[in-house]
Amino acid sequence: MVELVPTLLRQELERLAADNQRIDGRGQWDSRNVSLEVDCLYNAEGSAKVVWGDTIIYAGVKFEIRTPWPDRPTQGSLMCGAELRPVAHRKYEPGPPSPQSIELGRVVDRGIRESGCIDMEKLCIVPGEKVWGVMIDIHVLSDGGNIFDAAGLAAIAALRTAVVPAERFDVGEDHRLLVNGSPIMASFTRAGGRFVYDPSEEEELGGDERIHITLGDEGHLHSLQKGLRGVFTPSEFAEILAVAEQKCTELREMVAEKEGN
Amino acid sequence: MVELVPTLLRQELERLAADNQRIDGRGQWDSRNVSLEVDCLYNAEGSAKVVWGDTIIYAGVKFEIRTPWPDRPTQGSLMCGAELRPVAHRKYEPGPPSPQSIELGRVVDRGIRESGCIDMEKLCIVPGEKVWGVMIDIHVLSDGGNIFDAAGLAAIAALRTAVVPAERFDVGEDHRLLVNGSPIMASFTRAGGRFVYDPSEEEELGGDERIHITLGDEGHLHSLQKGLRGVFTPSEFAEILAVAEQKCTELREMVAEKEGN
Amino acid sequence: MVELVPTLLRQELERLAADNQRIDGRGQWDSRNVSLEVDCLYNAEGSAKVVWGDTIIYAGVKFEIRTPWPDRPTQGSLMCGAELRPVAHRKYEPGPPSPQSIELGRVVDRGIRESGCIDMEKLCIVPGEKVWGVMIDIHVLSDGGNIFDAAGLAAIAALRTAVVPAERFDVGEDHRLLVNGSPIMASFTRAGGRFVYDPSEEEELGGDERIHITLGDEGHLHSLQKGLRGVFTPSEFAEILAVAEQKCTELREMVAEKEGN
Amino acid sequence: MGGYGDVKLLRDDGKRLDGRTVDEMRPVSIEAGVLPAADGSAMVTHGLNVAVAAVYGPMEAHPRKIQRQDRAVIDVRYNMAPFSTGDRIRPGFNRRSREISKVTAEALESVVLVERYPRSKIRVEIEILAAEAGTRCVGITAAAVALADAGIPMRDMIVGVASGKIEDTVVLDLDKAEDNYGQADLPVGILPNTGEIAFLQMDGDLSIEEFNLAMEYNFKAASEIHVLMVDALKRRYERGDN
Amino acid sequence: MGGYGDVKLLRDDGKRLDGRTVDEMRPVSIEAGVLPAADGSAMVTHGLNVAVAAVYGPMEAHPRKIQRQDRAVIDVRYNMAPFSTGDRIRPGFNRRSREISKVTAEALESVVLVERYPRSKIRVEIEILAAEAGTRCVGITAAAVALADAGIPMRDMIVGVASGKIEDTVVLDLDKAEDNYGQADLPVGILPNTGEIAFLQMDGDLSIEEFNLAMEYNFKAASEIHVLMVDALKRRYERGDN
Amino acid sequence: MGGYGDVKLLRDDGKRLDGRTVDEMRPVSIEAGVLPAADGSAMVTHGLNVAVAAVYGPMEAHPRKIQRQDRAVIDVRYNMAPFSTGDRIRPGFNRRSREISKVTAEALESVVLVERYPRSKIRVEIEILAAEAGTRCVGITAAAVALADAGIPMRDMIVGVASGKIEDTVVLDLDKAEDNYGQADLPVGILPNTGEIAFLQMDGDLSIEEFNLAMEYNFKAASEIHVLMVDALKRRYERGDN
Repeated sequence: MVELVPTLLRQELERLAADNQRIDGRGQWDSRNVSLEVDCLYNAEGSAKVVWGDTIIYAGVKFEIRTPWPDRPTQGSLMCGAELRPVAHRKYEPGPPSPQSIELGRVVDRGIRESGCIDMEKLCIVPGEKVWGVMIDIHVLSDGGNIFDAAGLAAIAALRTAVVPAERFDVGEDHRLLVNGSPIMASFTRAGGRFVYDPSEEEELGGDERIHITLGDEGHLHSLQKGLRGVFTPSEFAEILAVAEQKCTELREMVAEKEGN
Repeated sequence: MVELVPTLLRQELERLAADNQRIDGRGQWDSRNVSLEVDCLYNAEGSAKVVWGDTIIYAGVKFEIRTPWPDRPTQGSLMCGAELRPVAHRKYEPGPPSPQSIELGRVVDRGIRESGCIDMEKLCIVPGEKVWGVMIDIHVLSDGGNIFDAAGLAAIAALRTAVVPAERFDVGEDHRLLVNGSPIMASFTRAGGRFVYDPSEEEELGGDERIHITLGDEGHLHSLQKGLRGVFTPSEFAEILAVAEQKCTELREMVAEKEGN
Repeated sequence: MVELVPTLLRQELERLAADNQRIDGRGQWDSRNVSLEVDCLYNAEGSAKVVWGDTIIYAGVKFEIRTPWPDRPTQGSLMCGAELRPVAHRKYEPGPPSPQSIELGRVVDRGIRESGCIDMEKLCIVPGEKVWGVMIDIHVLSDGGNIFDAAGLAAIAALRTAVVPAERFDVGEDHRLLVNGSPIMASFTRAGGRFVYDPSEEEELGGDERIHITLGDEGHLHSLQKGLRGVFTPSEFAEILAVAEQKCTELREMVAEKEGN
Repeated sequence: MGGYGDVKLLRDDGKRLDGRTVDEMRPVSIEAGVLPAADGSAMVTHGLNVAVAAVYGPMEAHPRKIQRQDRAVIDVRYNMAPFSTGDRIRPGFNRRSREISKVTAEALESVVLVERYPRSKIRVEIEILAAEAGTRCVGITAAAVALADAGIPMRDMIVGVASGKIEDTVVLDLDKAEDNYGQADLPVGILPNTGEIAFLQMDGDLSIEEFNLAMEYNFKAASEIHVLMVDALKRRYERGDN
Repeated sequence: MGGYGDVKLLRDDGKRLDGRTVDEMRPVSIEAGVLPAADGSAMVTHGLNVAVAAVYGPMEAHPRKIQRQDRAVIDVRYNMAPFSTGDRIRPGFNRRSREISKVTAEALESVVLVERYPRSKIRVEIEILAAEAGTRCVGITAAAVALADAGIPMRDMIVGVASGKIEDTVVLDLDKAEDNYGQADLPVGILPNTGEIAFLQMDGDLSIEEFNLAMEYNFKAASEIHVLMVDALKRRYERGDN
Repeated sequence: MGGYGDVKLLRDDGKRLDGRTVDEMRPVSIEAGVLPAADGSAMVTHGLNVAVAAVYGPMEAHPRKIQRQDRAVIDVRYNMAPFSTGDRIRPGFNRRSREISKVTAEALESVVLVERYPRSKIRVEIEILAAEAGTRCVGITAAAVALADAGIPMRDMIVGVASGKIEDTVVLDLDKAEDNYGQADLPVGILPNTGEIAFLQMDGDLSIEEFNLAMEYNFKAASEIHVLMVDALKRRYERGDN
């Protein structure tokens, strides 16, 4: 990718940071507007649309019936993938999955998987023969910054409102997918030398490393990821972790509201 | 593909069209010479070679035994593919199938499939267990223009002379493949502003859009495809459709002659 | 690959050849130092490390249980692959397997397979149901010239010291893989106009065609391969074949020593 | 076309299973300017189909070898989201989507004033989020609106519509069941002002009379959808930049 | 080599199953200039094998990094048509065809006067339409005739031939059954005038004496095929341009 | 993390199955300059893990579009050899190795003085020959030593270490069984002199207190491994060029 170093943007972000300001007027730990819509797509057994500032992401859940792995005969499976297709931004090119899209999918996947919110044993239909495979696909339509948090939010909301299509597969009655808890991601980018929450597109372009934190309902860490060039200190991490706890709680409530039960 | 716009060629085609002439002396709806040979390749269960002007195309039919799809336990399957390999012209490059070769294969496939000339039920060996898969491969050796019609002709001729190798697979005696009818394609390119039948390589290079029409024995439409840049009017289409009816009938007789029974 | 023709190197190799000398002081049929280590990697069921001059190559053997081919229900299978990954030299690029790496793997594979040293019938566990698949992977870590001979040596040494992991797969007790004989490869490159044994990196860079000869315990030919641009006469071949016989015998003894039984 | 004779698709009153008459479209709604990151965009809902199109450019065409000296190339990617169909689709192009991308690009090149932008490229991304038969046509309509939203000059709009045949009857705008069990499908791309055709495919079985009737339905539907396209763009201009 | 001991390949009269003697080739026929679109071409029928070769160039070598400052590169693609074998082959390169393409290119570079065309590329396309053992050799023969037909200067022709071993007997030119159940195969590319070797592969089991006899047969066969190659080119020149 | 509750990983004496205490590393040995063809290289054995790293460059970055005007790019390939694991791995990149390669490259770009080499590329090849849990960390350590061996200037070394949780107990440096049946894994890349962090991943379940203890163990281990890294480089310089 051609990426001219945005020197002027960097300088501007530093100037703003020195005044404790951000380029779009937000405070250091403020979020942009977030809206969440669920059950919005025909054919997906669970779906969610997140509009987060200028970022728009859909997530869709599909089910299949699989033969379980021989060493785990009573366990279903979960798969989460993401595509950063050229629709989402001028900078994305067609071709095989980029490292960026692989990282996005795997970080969201780990947050959900490691939180234990999907009990793989509950996905068993006939031990050793038939289990459910749950597949979440994240489709980024517009990248306006902080796609990780938006993708994580869309994924858990689509999962929590998904209906297992048992009737279509002749294995019982349709029922809500059982999801225990809502792992939520909070992401921080170093912009102007300090970390900010929910980076905008410009802060990502003129910033340095990112840290993605996924927290479960109890405030436990389930996934961490540091991306891009840059280093940080343990005390910086402690500070953003405290912010993440608050942000994740707020977003978890937003998901709960949409479930309508 | 580097494609210098052949401005001079375009002007020449326009000049000729104004005089109702073509670059190789043909009339607007005239075909080049076509020769058809069948049963010409060891190892193919059906084969045909078409020499159509400077275009040379082979088609070969192979059979395999497959498990039928669960929702169609008594149906076999048909697959038609085409390769525009670098052997066929200086302009073709190695690599994964180009959109051009995919289009060629799919348009020929649709013409055959949608005409219903292969009864999928007749390809059943043991319901739910074994059915025949019929695979037609189109191999373009020399692209001298109008490869679509030559490919379609080779494909149906190879199919109509194919022998199902039942003995080799231990499922009965070898027998002729049952083919009900001969769908035939007729293609038109806009050259010099008007449509001509059976475009030569130069007419394709200096021309605009193409229309591919596949007609069945009763004169019904089974496949249409418009390719390349350009628009046409309904009355232009009505005119070429009338020409197509006559051309397809002539070529259908050529196929019947080769079957020798 | 950008490959500036090393004109000066060519001239130097010709000058040296005229004096019957080599660039590193060896005689025409001399080998560089070769060391062989076996059973050196956790997780590989057989492994060998060859240091041959500046060339370093590992080979590892893995086993899997497969369903045999229907027409060979009592035969297991053997597969030998090689990767010339970018780790091994500045000149290797990432991407799908290059023709160079495919050739390396296939030439080593043919030498082993055609010598008959692995009896495929002995790899049968349950006829028609379960057979062993033996997979040898050659991993070139440093290409200092003559990777073919080093790869062939590592492969046969890894095979001859491999233990079939029957217990892990619940099909009996672990046991040494049965290997009848040690096919060994000897390679020659035309450098300075004449053939030399065991070409160094510089002799390969400034040389012409290569000939790879694999000989079995009885001195029979099991695999031949001529690579790169150049021609040779039957009498030249007779001369290097005589050298190959001696070199293969020496290396075969080195393998036998490492087996420790 | 599946063409199974044993599935009833027309009711005794001559209407279709969802109550439509033979020449009645599914409901269509169109919104322009829906994606902040794109230069132009549109979302079209047609029955239960949802298609989104984004336009980027004109921009420099690279690699060089795709450049045309005298005009812009239009680079179309038609893609079905993994969750857009009954069974999940594995991500990545397949033969069907490559063919649709090719002929859609050629149709759009027939209406965009590509001569205005020599050596450049216009990217058109069509994403099908939900599929209920007829997605290639819905994608063409969305692409046309997105091109207009991006301010790309065109000689006319292009409207994607389809007719087909079920139970030996020509009908407008096949839905999922009609597509699965019907006898023919005729998707076209119509220039609403000139009445010309820039996109044409067909499969199944149609006599020439049936073809003519199906085209008549298609022209009628194109006029109706064209009104909605113009309306969506008006609303977009009134809303202003995002 | 399969090397199954239980298949009889030699008759009691010492002849082979198809009646050939041990040092007898299958029938060969060669035609030059068979593909109108190519700069040079040839079709070789060898037993039931059918190989077609097309030559394009010399042309500019791109991408740049494949260029050689002092000579042309020869870009060979050996490909088996999907219908050329008993079981259909999936289109696309596989490891076997990549290896054959590599060593065939290197063999042809050994005879073509590549120094005459620095920085350029000569494309050689070898298509196997029907395979009955020995296709790599038939392809080399076809490529050599196609290069000559294209007017590419060569220091000598190159002829692809093979001998092998069946039932412990060295024989010339294995057919399908002999290849499947035989004990060794020795395909070579011979320069008929100089007697040099530009292509060499071998697999199976051969003592040095057997190897020498197999090579003797190969040289004999190369002379015979060379006559047919020259004859095909003569007929081509008499026929004139197509 | 597998997180199966029924596998016992701590003995009654509080030690781990292999006898280590909770904050004890597996044995580590490091050698620099092991690959003659590379500009810099290292082999690290960590428990039963074996990782080799090669460095090539700085060299011209091509294709052009990967160049950065103001600095070098670091191109990392983390690869597991087919025979490095229990079941053979098919050669070629997979999603896991692509992700690890990406974040490892970003971590190394954080310590290498990339500003010194604008428009250039430094290739770092990490090959895992034997895997026994924690390979990404072992690879980072090997890469850092190889970079130093290649004479590439760095603002600090970087050490790959990991802690985790088994049976609700935080432990340093999970081995294979602990990784398979444990509850959390926290691999980090630590700058031993500045105490900063350039690499961070984590999965499983950790309370914030557990996270802090795991990080404490990691910093302790990084100091120990750093001593071995410096020692390996000293021995390498004493040995001289190969």
